[in-house]
Amino acid sequence: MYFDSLEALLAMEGHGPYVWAAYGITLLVLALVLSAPGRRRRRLLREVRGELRREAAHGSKEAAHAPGS
Amino acid sequence: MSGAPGALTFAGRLLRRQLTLALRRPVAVFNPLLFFAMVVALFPLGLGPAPDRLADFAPGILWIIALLANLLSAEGLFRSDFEDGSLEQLLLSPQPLYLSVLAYVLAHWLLTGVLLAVIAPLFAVMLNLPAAALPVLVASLLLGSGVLSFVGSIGAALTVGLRRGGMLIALLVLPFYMPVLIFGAGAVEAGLAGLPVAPFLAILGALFSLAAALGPFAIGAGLRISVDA
Amino acid sequence: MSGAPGALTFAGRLLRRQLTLALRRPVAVFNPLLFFAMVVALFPLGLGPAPDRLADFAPGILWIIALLANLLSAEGLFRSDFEDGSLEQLLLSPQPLYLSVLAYVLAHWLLTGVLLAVIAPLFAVMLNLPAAALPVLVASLLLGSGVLSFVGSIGAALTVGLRRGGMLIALLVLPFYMPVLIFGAGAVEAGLAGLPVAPFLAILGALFSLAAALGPFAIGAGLRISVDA
Amino acid sequence: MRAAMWSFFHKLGSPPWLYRIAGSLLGWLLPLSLLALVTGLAWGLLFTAPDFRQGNSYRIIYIHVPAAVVALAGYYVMALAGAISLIWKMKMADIAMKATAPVGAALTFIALVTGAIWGKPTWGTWWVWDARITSMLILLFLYLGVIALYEAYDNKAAASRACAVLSLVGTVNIPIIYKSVDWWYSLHQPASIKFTGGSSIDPSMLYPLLLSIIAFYGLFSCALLGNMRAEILARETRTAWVRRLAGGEA
Amino acid sequence: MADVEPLLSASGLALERGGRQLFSGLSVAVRPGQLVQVEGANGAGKTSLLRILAGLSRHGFEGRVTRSAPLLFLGHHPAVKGLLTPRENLRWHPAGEGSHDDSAIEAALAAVGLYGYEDVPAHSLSAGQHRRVNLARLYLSTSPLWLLDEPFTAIDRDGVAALQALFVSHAERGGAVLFTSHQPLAVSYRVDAVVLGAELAA
Amino acid sequence: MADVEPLLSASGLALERGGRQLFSGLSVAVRPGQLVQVEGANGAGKTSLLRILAGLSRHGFEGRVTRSAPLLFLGHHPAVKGLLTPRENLRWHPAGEGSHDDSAIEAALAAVGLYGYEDVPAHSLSAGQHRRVNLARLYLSTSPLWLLDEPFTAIDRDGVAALQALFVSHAERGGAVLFTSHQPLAVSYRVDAVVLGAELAA
Ligand code: HEM
Ligand SMILES: Nc1ncnc2c1ncn2[C@@H]1O[C@H](COP(=O)(O)OP(=O)(O)OP(=O)(O)O)[C@@H](O)[C@H]1O
Ligand SMILES: Nc1ncnc2c1ncn2[C@@H]1O[C@H](COP(=O)(O)OP(=O)(O)OP(=O)(O)O)[C@@H](O)[C@H]1O
Ligand SMILES: [Mg+2]
Ligand SMILES: [Mg+2]
Repeated sequence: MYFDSLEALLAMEGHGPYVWAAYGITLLVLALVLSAPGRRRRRLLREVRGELRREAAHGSKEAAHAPGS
Repeated sequence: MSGAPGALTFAGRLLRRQLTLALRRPVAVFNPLLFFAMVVALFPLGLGPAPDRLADFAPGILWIIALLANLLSAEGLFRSDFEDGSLEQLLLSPQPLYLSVLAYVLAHWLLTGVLLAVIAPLFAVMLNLPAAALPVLVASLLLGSGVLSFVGSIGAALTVGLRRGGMLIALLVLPFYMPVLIFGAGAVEAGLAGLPVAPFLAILGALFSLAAALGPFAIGAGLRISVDA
Repeated sequence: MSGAPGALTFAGRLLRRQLTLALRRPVAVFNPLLFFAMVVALFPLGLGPAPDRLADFAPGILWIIALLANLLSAEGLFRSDFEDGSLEQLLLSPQPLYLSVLAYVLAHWLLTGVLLAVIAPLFAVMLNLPAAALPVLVASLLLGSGVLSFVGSIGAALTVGLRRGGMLIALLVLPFYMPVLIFGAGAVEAGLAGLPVAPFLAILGALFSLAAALGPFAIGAGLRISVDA
Repeated sequence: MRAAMWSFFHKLGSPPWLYRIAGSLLGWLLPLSLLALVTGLAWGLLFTAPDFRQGNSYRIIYIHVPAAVVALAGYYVMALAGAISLIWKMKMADIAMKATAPVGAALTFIALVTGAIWGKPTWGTWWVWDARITSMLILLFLYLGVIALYEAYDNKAAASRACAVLSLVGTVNIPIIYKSVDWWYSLHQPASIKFTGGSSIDPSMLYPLLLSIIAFYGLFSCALLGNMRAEILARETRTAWVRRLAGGEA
Repeated sequence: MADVEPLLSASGLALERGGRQLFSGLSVAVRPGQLVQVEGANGAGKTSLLRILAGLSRHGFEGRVTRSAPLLFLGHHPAVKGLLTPRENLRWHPAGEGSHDDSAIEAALAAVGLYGYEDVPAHSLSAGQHRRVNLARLYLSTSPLWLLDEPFTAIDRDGVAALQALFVSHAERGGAVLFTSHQPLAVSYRVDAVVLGAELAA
Repeated sequence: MADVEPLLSASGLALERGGRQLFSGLSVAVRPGQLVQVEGANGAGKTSLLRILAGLSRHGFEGRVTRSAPLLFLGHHPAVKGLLTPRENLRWHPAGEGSHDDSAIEAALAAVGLYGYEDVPAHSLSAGQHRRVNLARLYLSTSPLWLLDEPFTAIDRDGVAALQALFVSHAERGGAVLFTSHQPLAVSYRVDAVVLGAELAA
């Protein structure tokens, strides 16, 4: 460990705000990029499930006739 | 059957229509911003990257880009409406043309001038413009681009019926854009030099009021001429 | 019934068609020039009129304007043909698409690049560029604008089917314009500084050959995609 | 042997298979990459000595440089996928291309933002038009151009073909852009600023940096696989296997 | 019927275009309850006449036009934006005429056979569906006077029949329709004709 | 006739658009001497089918299309430039098909009733005249196979009759015409029909 204390680590001799901001933004963007596909996948599956439920409820006749968006 | 909408309601609907047409896709909001960013990047590539030189030119560069962006988008303001018959419908409408035209211009201003003014500070920093000049830059762009939108719309209205109007609007309109450019870039330079900027902004404000009061009449007349040609 | 024309004859006819369409209105020829002139006039207004400063930046400024003029006119290269069905006809034609596309690009180059190159010296003088640099300016604009026309046409082909193409083509194409800007403005600067300009022109020439060899394929592919979208 | 290879290619064209394989790949690649990232960053942040010239701000290097390196590689991945999809009409290549663009753009963005933050304490300015930085900015434009083009098309099959053409044009152009920007900068480089001195990096800094680069490659691949999985689902919502999947994964 | 005040009347109309006299001394009066078909070969001047009557052309012709009622005009161009959905096209229609109610718009779209297409972008509609969006304005209209330039273009047989029935019911409610078409109306209602270009043929 | 080699044949065509199955399992064969009318309500998929058969749509549908003869295609859009004259429009037509001879062009323009309009800019023509410029290409064509999307749009009665006569004479010379139209042909020649959307109605 290079730093003696937590304060020293946070301050980094005055460069702390820059370093931590850079790391913060990076981790945030990485988290967004990594989580986006999962979120999209779950949303898609939810939509398909909803469609399945609708079809089960109404039968598939209407679905065939309704033009999609 | 409920009757026709009131004049203000109708103008509001036209505004929504114009904004929706422009922003139908989410990426459409970012495209103008990216366009500005790229054109900003052209200047260091063409003029050289020296920071002090760029900072010197930043007010002029940003203002010239704003002006070009305005000009280019003004050109198409009425074109598709002319071609698909929407413009005839607007002119036949029982609603007051002044307000309708105002809605068109307002949409144009929001989508070019205001947007550019809001993100201009980012590009200003990339061109090394000192932070002290940023508020003046934003204020002058906001006011000035309003004037540009009105003037540009007059040009668009007069040229929309011409099959090869393309750059003709530039000829009509650029002479009128020049005062705005001079006062706009002048305001920022004054801000940079620590001189008072209020007179510049006051002049821009006066131009803006004048354009808003008289512009729509000229635009309306131009549209009538174009549709009847 | 005499049969269909030969491939070269046909490409020649397309070229005449494009040129005639552009020149049908006399003002259309002068418009890009006037646009160029007016934008040149904007720079002293925006940047301040000190002659030595302007001369320093003249190569960059002229090249940036040429680039923007090219971009703007490229946008509409295939648009009206797409909208009125001419493009489908072109794609269904038994004639080789490579040559047809070449005719379009050539027409565009003649009407923007070549024209601008020819009159650029006038504006260069207005910006106090020393006379010694004028031949390089013209040569670099001639070659470079050819590359721009090819690259711009690729962007136009890919976006012509999009209802809101407006700024998108700029996003696609400007990054590819940048090397041309760098070498073009660089050539003129080298000329100003008395350095050899042949390497720059050679690079621009190489880019031009590359663009002419590969560009039409990309343009053709883009057009097929746009018509089939 | 040939039969095995053929069946591999055949499977590569099968969406449910790819969906499953990508899922199980992710299952071990993601933890490993995250571990590498945490180790590399912690090492760099906590255990290395500061640079003698820049002090502690140099610690940004452990995210700045990996992001830049991977972002650049990403463009070639995208263009390669585009070429494959255009020439061999392989659906999966098409999906890979579409999946790469946002990840590459995000990494480019990270490189630029961390660089800007680094520049303030180091050079006293957020931004300079240095060759590397300018090229990276152009790379961001290239990525965003592909994304914007894709989004602008309604017909997503056509969108993929258009993006493939664009990224191919881009591959021809990227070397030209880089050379030209390098040359431009060396022509104009102001005498007062010198950034590109071949900084010889101390091994104590190099190891965490290498680890971090590996981690970024890993995370890039994870995001890519994840995006591909989502895209496969989006394109196959009407098929039986997706419906079964949706029913099962309640 | 001639004693009812006309919604639109024009007299002494004369127009020359491209060196050809399209019509001269033409008088038109449209009264409530009337269906008027403007006929004539291609290039006879039908569209030119309609634009004069609508007030879109104000110069370059002779004669007087008097209009005493609000007007709905549908020209050759459908004024439908491809980027907007049919619903938005009607809600934000620049003519600012007629009802802009959402439920009324839905009913009008259903009446022109676009049920289920309310919210797809209009550019993904077929040619006929595209024109039907425009025709839906007839169901929303509050104007007694309709001027329609080739309303049946690109419309299929059922659509044409429905439209003709709408004309009749509009006329029966005291409205009036002046329209151009190359095909005769198949309705059991009196249709007056204005024939252009007859002098030329004679 | 079924033993003659078809100029165009397609089998197993299936197309889905906007979530609707427009057609499936559709087979079409066009042989020399045939007139084929594609029928169907607005939005049934006629235009989509024609674009697939012409080769303009190459993706997004199922089935195979084989064409063994040069083709002339006229779509919804007339491909006529307003800034050019009718003569120039034909001489420099981007399809590069058929005769581009000046005397042949004059004859073709006369045949579609545009005698005297050869040298006025096309934007000053009426809607029907504008479309007639495009139809003049039929008189210049050297292709045996014609695919025409609503060729009668905006054309007056005499014009439609002349066009139908042209179809018959083209078929009699060994050509073939596949066209869409909402109105039945009034000719004494066998017209085959391809009806779209029937399955849906059933
Ligand atoms: C806003 C933009 C950027 C700024 C302000 C910035 C700033 C910096 C600074 C201050 C350093 C330390 C230099 C030194 O050691 O003296 C650095 C290093 C580095 N930067 Fe950036 N950077 C930016 C963008 C980029 C980009 C886009 C790339 C990638 C192409 C990049 C690649 C590197 C590399 C590889 C190093 C470390 C190796 C070296 O020092 O040569 N930077 N950057
Ligand atoms: N770009 C598109 N995206 C989605 N759906 C489309 C697109 N183009 C057409 N469609 C849909 O395909 C269907 C068929 O359209 P098509 O133009 O082939 O019909 P058509 O039979 O020619 O009709 P019309 O008689 O009105 O010309 C329509 O329901 C339409 O909504
Ligand atoms: N802008 C113009 N300049 C010169 N002449 C014109 C112009 N517009 C139309 N014309 C001429 O006026 C005549 C009438 O045109 P108009 O559009 O009124 O005919 P129309 O009866 O509507 O024909 P169609 O049935 O083809 O629609 C045509 O001969 C046309 O050439
Ligand atoms: Mg007409
Ligand atoms: Mg159709």
